[in-house]
Amino acid sequence: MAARGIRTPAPAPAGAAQAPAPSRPARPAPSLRRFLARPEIEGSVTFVAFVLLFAGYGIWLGSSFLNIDDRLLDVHQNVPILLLGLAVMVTLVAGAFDLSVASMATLTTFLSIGLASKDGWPFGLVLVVCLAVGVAGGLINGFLVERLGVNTFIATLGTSGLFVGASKVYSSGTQLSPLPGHELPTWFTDVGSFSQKPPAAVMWVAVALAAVAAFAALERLKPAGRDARSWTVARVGIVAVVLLVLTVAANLPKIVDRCSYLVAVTIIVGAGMWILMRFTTYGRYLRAAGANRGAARLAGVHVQREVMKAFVLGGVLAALAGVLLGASQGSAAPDVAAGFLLPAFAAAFLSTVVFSTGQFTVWGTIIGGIFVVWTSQGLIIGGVAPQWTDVVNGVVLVAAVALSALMKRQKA
Amino acid sequence: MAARGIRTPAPAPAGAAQAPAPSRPARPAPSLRRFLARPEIEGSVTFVAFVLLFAGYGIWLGSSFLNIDDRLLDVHQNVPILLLGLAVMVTLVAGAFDLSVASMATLTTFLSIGLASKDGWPFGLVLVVCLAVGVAGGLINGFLVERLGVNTFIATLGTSGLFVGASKVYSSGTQLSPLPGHELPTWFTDVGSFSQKPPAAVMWVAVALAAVAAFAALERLKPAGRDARSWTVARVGIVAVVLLVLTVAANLPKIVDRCSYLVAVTIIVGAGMWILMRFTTYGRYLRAAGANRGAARLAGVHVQREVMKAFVLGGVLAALAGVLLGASQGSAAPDVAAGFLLPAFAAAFLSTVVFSTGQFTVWGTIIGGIFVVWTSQGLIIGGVAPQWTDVVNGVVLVAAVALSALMKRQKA
Amino acid sequence: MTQSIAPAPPLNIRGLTKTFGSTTVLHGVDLHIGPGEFVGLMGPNGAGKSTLIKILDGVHTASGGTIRVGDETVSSLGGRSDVGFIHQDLGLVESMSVLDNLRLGERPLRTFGPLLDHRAERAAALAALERVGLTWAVDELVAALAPGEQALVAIARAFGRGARILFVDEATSTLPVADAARVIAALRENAAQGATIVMVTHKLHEILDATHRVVVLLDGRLAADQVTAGMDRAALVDLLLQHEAAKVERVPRGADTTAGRDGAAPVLEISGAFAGRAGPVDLVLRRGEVLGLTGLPGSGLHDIAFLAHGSLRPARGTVRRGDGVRVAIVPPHRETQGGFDHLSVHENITLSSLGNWTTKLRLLALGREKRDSAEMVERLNVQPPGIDTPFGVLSGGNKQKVIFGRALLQRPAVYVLCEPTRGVDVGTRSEIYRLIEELRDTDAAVLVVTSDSEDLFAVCDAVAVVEDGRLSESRPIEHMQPADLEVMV
Amino acid sequence: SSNDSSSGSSQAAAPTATTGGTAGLAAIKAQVAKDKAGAVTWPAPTEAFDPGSKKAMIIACGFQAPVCVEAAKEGVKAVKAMGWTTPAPQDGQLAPQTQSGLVNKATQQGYDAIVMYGIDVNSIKAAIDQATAKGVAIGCIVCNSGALRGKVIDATPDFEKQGEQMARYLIAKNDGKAKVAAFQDSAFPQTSLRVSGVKNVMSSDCPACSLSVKQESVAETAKPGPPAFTALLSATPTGKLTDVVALYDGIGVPMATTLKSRGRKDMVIDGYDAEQPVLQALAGGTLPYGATIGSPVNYATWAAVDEVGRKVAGKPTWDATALPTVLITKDNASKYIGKQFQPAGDWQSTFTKLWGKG
Ligand SMILES: Nc1ncnc2c1ncn2[C@@H]1O[C@H](COP(=O)(O)OP(=O)(O)OP(=O)(O)O)[C@@H](O)[C@H]1O
Ligand SMILES: Nc1ncnc2c1ncn2[C@@H]1O[C@H](COP(=O)(O)OP(=O)(O)OP(=O)(O)O)[C@@H](O)[C@H]1O
Ligand SMILES: [Mg+2]
Ligand SMILES: [Mg+2]
Repeated sequence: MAARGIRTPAPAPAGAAQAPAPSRPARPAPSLRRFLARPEIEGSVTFVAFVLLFAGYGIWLGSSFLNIDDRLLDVHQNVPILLLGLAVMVTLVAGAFDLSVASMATLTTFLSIGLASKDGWPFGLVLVVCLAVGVAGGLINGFLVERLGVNTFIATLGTSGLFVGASKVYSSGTQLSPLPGHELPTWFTDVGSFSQKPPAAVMWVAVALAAVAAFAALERLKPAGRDARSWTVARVGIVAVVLLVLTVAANLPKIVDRCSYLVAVTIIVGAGMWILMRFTTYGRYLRAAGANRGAARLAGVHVQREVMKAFVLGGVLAALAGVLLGASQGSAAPDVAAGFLLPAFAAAFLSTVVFSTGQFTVWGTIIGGIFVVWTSQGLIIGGVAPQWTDVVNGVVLVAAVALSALMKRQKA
Repeated sequence: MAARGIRTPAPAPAGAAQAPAPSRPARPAPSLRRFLARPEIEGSVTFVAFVLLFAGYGIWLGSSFLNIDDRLLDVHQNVPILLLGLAVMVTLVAGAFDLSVASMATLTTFLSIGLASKDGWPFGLVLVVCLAVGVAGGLINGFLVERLGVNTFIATLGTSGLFVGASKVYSSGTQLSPLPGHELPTWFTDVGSFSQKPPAAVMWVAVALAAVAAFAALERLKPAGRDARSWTVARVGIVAVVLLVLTVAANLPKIVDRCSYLVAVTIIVGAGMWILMRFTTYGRYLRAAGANRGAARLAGVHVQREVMKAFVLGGVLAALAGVLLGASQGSAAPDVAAGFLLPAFAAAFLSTVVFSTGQFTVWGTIIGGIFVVWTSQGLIIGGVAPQWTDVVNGVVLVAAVALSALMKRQKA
Repeated sequence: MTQSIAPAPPLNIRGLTKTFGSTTVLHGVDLHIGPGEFVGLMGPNGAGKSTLIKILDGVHTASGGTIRVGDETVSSLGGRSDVGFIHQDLGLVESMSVLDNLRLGERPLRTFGPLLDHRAERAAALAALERVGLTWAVDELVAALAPGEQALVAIARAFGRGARILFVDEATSTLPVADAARVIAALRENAAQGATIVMVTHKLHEILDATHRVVVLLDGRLAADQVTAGMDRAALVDLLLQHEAAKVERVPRGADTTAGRDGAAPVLEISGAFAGRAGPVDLVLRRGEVLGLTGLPGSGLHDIAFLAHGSLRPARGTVRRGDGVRVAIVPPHRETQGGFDHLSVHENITLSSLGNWTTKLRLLALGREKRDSAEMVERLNVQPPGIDTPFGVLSGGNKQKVIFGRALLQRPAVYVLCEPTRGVDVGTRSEIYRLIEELRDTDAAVLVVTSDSEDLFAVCDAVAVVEDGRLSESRPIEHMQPADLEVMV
Repeated sequence: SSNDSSSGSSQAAAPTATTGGTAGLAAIKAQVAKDKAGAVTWPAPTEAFDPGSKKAMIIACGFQAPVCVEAAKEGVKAVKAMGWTTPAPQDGQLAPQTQSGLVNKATQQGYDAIVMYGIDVNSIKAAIDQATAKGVAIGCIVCNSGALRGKVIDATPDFEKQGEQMARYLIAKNDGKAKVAAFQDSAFPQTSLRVSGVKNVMSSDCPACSLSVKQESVAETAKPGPPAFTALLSATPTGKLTDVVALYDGIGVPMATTLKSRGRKDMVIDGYDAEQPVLQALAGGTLPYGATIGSPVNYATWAAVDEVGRKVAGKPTWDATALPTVLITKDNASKYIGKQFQPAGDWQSTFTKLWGKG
């Protein structure tokens, strides 16, 4: 039974009651049609819709939109939102949600700036303290929700006030910027700066890993008739062609060259999360707990413990987002991350339609978050009057997602 | 299986799978203990906790907190939030949710001010147009979510952008205040003013109806042993005593005397919603659809239609909230209601623990919303530094709710 | 399927008591189960069977009594690798693959660090699935499997973990005959290899076919404990009904029923309809007729039921209902499609017929509504009888009664009853048969969609079989023998 | 009231030798009349220079706030008048994250200058540091750049002086017996500067006055009331206050609405920034509003553009950090409806001539 809403986002509510199962094709259909009907392909309609939108922007705005540096800068600046999206996603996968992540990020922004400059702590220690604060926050949330059974909304709204309040108490309600003589360590501000780039080798390793991962992921798409060996060869071919196209059409080497530390951190965190979700028992337990709590319990999953861990992981990711926000801002303004909450949730929910059919995914969250930013950025570059951007953004978001919903209905 | 989160808020996640239930006494227990174990009584722990908090405030702050005019002013000013809470509650009951209500309120705030002053329309027409806009917004949401099957979060986030964008397009992005010579009709600003009071008779009718409703509601609390006739007498007694206590201790006549139009509107809307939810087939259908969509469909409930109606009702309530906001502000600032979204959701979710055990209720939403306001208001009056109010508010909210969760665990 | 199972330790339950609030559900149950025994656990709805098993699993904590495995005293058997549990809802996560489900809660097989070894996991899963003959399904989503296959996955999972004692709570009640037979066969096979099995069921033949011993619970007390060998159906029924008034018997029907109903006007006509997996479907239902539909899982049997009810629209063809004809349904999967756990029994039972209690002001007359639901609850003997009880706490069979009551309150012209006796006790079963007879007498048309052949013979005038979505001609029940159906199904 | 001390300081300071007592009151009243009339001397540059053809980005605090939009539009005019190019103004969305992103973008895209309006540069320090390190000239209109002043060229009134103007008005209006509560939000330095201006004058010039300082967080001001003000009302018996000074007019209006709605006639609201609804309310007497302080935003905008032009051209800059402001009450409000406080005559051409574009 497909439930909607925050809990399980599989969209088709109407058919839910009477159509229990995706039917396996009984008679052999033409291989291509069969391929197109696969959920992986169906799940990419929204992705394709966005790509077409950006192509449209490209035609309209030319190089002022299709500009690697500018678009990477957009990504760079939105890294805290993307990480918050991941923080939100973890708890959503577990069937809960967490409204306190943005406040946690605000808190660690203050802590990282304050401890490093005002209190002059060495930076490693600051980082450890911030992440520990993230762990503590996650434990509080997990304890309230899982052990005490407090309504998730109230609990995380309450702790959200607690965290943001703590940041204000720490700074006496003012903004914090390093005083002269108490500058932040340069490597910290460098990490937050777009002009400082990590060694290209790091990024190339990431590309190589992505290629390998894509190769591995493609295994699932094996056409039924194909034998394993020939599909392996085909997969190598596909990955190579994609890399080639990216290199020629999108100037992959330049992209790799221009990635900032924050972007690299996002990719690394994303990869870690992806591995956690797909290749460890924890990811499996979490998905089971989110999909059917009772069944997971009966199957021997320690649901409470796993969901608490999800809150902790969310807290740590939010704390990291806050530290990176501090690094890129160089100072902390009151409630600085408050505005990131809805975009972070939007990114996580977009992941259920970008690259997926109803599941929350790591890469979908990151890419969904980036797409939202680019969509509105294109409007701004195009000089659309500011009062119209909200309207257009809303329509684009809904339309891109409605497409995939329509696709699904068509099939049903 | 109790799902948590936005979909079904039954709070006890841990026990949910195995211990669903309040049990009925098989062997006669002492009448009082049995009475206290009833869910209605159990559900009021949070309520009592808040009342004790306010009593504490009263001791601490004396008449600067325990002041009918000032506390009614708080309620008066938060009427838009309370109505948004009801708007949110309707869709939550139906198992969905609606993030666009605050934007809808912003839109109708602009429309009501703009159409009445800038465009000089007669006021009845303005009101009708605003409510029609609410209907239209609800229909869009309902269509996207129910007919197209777009993920609820994305759909209502998108329309939220659409509505707030429309308000900006209408006002070219600036604030709207009536220009000299195009003043708002006085009866409109009077409605929004705290110093204008509706005829006391209206309020006394409301009190009388409340007494009757309380009398009716008390029937459910009938102790098992009691026969119907004697319980009727007892109910009359209870209501009379409560009225007497209210009159003596809380100066009921003064409260009634000082209620503003907005407060009266809230009471009337609340009563209407309560009747709708409890005494009509629609309320029953909506709760069934929210509790188990598939089962409701098979039981003959037109789930899509009923949930769409919930979105429409939510839209209308949000539109009304916006108009009243306009009346009390006398002007419209960009995104004026944006900050009301979380408090509205908090009020709705509080209703699952105030006066209730896991169900969203109308009066719980209104009272929960008021309690939240009073809680922070007391802190501010007490001169708690603003950076501490967030912390204390968060702790109070969580603690009050955790109490009722704890109570429930204790029993299980 | 040749692995043999190391003999299980004996299981000793003494004085097991359970109270919920002030309700006592189990009153000091004593039970000894030896290694390699196959025990059937029976008893009316709400007797406490599921509660007993949930205590053993650690879902509930006993209020009193001891549980001993071998020489060890334990508070529950949950979490032990040598004990497996399969509950009424199988405990599978439908949106995950069979492989994922088999690995849930297992010691992880890893390559390095925390990374999982997919090859090893697959191999282990295949080994477990082999025991129940389901190796082909390893990568399928559980949701895509037939219910019987899902039960087999649950069994495979239990034994795959090295279970030597297995508790099965009504795993077959939702299964069609053939699937149920597969599950019973798999269980019997494992018992033969040394596993201890305790199975809750309401199906008499399963007890007679498979078990060594039958234990009967009545009102939370042990009422009987006998060896099955040599027992026949009648003896078992006697055992079950020793405290009950009702007797299962075919309600005798006048010979003229057939003649009468052919003349009546059709209230429901389906012609050339396709929907879901069903089609083409041609079917005519008249007043005063009880038509049985049966078929294999995946045959589209229930799709036809939904088609007749109107909750599924035909992709092609037509479904015609007579003027003002209302159709009520008892859905096949009561746990998911039936009721509303957090709403009260009263709200559950009246939901479909709220129009009956609407006043001129379009408000509900709550008093009248409650009185009528209390009456229905009493008539169906729902236990416990309080109409403000949340639906979720009812035992499986009592939930079924409430859902049945909801259909009755609608007073429709057509009843679509899917698996009407699934999971109900023997006494209630005959009560339900009596009710269906009554419906026929009040000139309603009844479509009984069932995989239980007893339903067909007990109440149906005619039976049609669904095969691959196609509906056969209906044949009068008088002309059929159980063997006929077994051939068809 | 007894609770004041916990959130602020309540004081009635000793008179100073020069302007204390009733003799001082007359002097203050005279000064108030001047404050209402508007300044006579305007700081202005005198050296001509060649701005060349460069490009500048204009970043407004946030398009939610109408003043930000207006200032941004004026900025475009000024930049174009200087012969530079500029794209459409950028929306800072009142969010430091967005604002620093825009500064980074300008830096990255090789802009020569950035002109900002109403942005707290200290909350986007990293972006400012990077931009100035790359040689981008940054001007800020109506800002107090605090520790970053110098890196950022401010063209602004002096916030503390605004507070002093307000204090003199309050003393004069209440005949030396002003009982004032003033709000500040430590997160926004200009609000604290205004309050300290009020405090300075009151403690030196008005022995019989009282001032209590109240903390309020700007984020909270979006809530109905706003809560800090309704709490103040609750805790203040009738007659204990004559005036409440809001953080700025944007919050003053809802406060005045609440006051009116509550039916309290014992006090009025005062504010800063001369926003249109306040001017209308003052002129029409529709709200219990006392006074507001108007700033020459347009003039400051042209000054900021001129200064970044000089900086880019390598010329010395001038001091525009204490531009004059005007006290606006019901007497002179209608004069400013739809107009700004600014020098008389065609002052724009003074600038364009210096830029060689006259
Ligand atoms: N959590 C609970 N709280 C209160 N009562 C409960 C709870 N769980 C079960 N009960 C009650 O305990 C009794 C026994 O239920 P149980 O599920 O064990 O019956 P059962 O023998 O399995 O019946 P069935 O054959 O219908 O499945 C029922 O009356 C039920 O309402
Ligand atoms: N073509 C198919 N491919 C794979 N699985 C199928 C197919 N057809 C049916 N099934 C499986 O068979 C099961 C039963 O299908 P269907 O609902 O039509 O049968 P039913 O007789 O109505 O039984 P029930 O409703 O109890 O499942 C479904 O769960 C479905 O997953
Ligand atoms: Mg049971
Ligand atoms: Mg079916």
